[in-house]
Amino acid sequence: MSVRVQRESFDLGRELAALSAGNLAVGGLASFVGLVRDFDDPAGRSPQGGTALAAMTLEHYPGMTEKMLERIEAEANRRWELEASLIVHRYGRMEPGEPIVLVACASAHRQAALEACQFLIDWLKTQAPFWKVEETAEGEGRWVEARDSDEAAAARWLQKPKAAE
Amino acid sequence: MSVRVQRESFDLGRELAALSAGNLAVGGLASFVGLVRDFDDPAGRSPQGGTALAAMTLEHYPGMTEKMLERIEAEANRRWELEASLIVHRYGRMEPGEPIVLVACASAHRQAALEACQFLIDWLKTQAPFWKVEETAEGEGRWVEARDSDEAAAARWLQKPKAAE
Amino acid sequence: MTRLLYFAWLKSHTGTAEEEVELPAGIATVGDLLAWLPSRGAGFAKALEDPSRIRVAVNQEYARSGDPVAAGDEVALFPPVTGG
Amino acid sequence: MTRLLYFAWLKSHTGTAEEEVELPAGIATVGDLLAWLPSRGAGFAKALEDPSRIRVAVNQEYARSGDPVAAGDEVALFPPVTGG
Repeated sequence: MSVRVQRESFDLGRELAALSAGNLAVGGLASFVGLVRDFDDPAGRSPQGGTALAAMTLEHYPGMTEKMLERIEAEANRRWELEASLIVHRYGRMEPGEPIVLVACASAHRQAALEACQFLIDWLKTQAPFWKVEETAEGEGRWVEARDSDEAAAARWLQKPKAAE
Repeated sequence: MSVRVQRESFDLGRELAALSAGNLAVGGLASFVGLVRDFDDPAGRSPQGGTALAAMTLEHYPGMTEKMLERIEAEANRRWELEASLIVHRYGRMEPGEPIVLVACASAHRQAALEACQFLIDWLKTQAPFWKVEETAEGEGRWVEARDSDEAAAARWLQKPKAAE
Repeated sequence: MTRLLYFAWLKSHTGTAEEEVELPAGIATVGDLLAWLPSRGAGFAKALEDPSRIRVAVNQEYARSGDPVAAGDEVALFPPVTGG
Repeated sequence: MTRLLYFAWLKSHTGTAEEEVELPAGIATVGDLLAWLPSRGAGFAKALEDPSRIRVAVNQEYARSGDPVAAGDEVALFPPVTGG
């Protein structure tokens, strides 16, 4: 189990390799990376529907952020039998194409790894104290609004405490 | 969209980086890697429950394999709006810790990437003509039996043709 | 003294990221605090005008309207989170 | 001639990975083929003794018992798949 909150970027291949390195009980490794897009998309529309973005800046609440991420990770490890898990979340200014967040889970079984990975990103989205401000091509800044669909995605896991493997 | 069936291993970091490289519409990149474990686990039990394995050999049906994988990938792209997708499946002899299969999906939206990734591995497991033979520490070979849980995982997607994003 | 933190657009309105305040007598819960803060000025009133858009953490734990606040606490006010 | 392919443990029993056979008169479907093959020898009988464990592809498409087989086809017999 590992949580990191950092300004600098990360090497996805290296992070994933480290997660299962030397552990021959790992049969499945699931991961999700969130990246900065070059358009905003408040309604979940297609790329063509949004406004061009030059950058994204993430602010967070140091201390509470780590605490919440560690709690979310611990909950995933309680619900699923994981060999390893990792959350890396960046803050600061990022340009389109840069990674914002990585969640990854390794397990003996694929279903546990995949479900735990989905759980981590869903809960993180509604629980971890980060806020995004988008910067348009004109240099204008705009705080991103929370999305109901993220609340709904997180709420699924309240109804389904432990999925069948 | 890309499908590869190959004997040699692959570099996970490089494969994933290539998937979203230069495409600033990608907001989420989900992946799953299946690896050879050092124990068999026919009933989905804990690592402690299985027999020690020295290696795994995958046989496949050249021609039909590629055809089925391409069809599964096309179906994922039909069901979800993906910016990119990739299936790499190995055949031949592999030792514990080696990757067997990689599925990865990139999308503007996280939910599409995650669901499509789960769909790819679930369908591949029951549709692609691969067969595993396990090699115990004593050098004995034993064909792996198909699991009902894999059939059930694949069948979910018949009831849920397109999930909400 | 109670430490107050403001994040994201709340901070833009209050004009401060953090401050130490002496809670007036009678301010004993998160709800009390949210009702009192707007009286401190136009920026605070603006930041807190829509309570449905405000989340509160007391000592780095999410808190609800009825949860207690007291001297020595760290109370953070922010919009719904948008990380990930 | 019809091309027959055997995979995984079926191949171990039949002793061959592929062969060209002349289908006898009356063998027109996958079901006919599965009923006829065991008569070709003990290895074939053993390979096909449990039909629930046999999957069939005709010209690289999954096929069912009633699907046609004919001269020129490639018919593959194998156990349920276990890749991934």
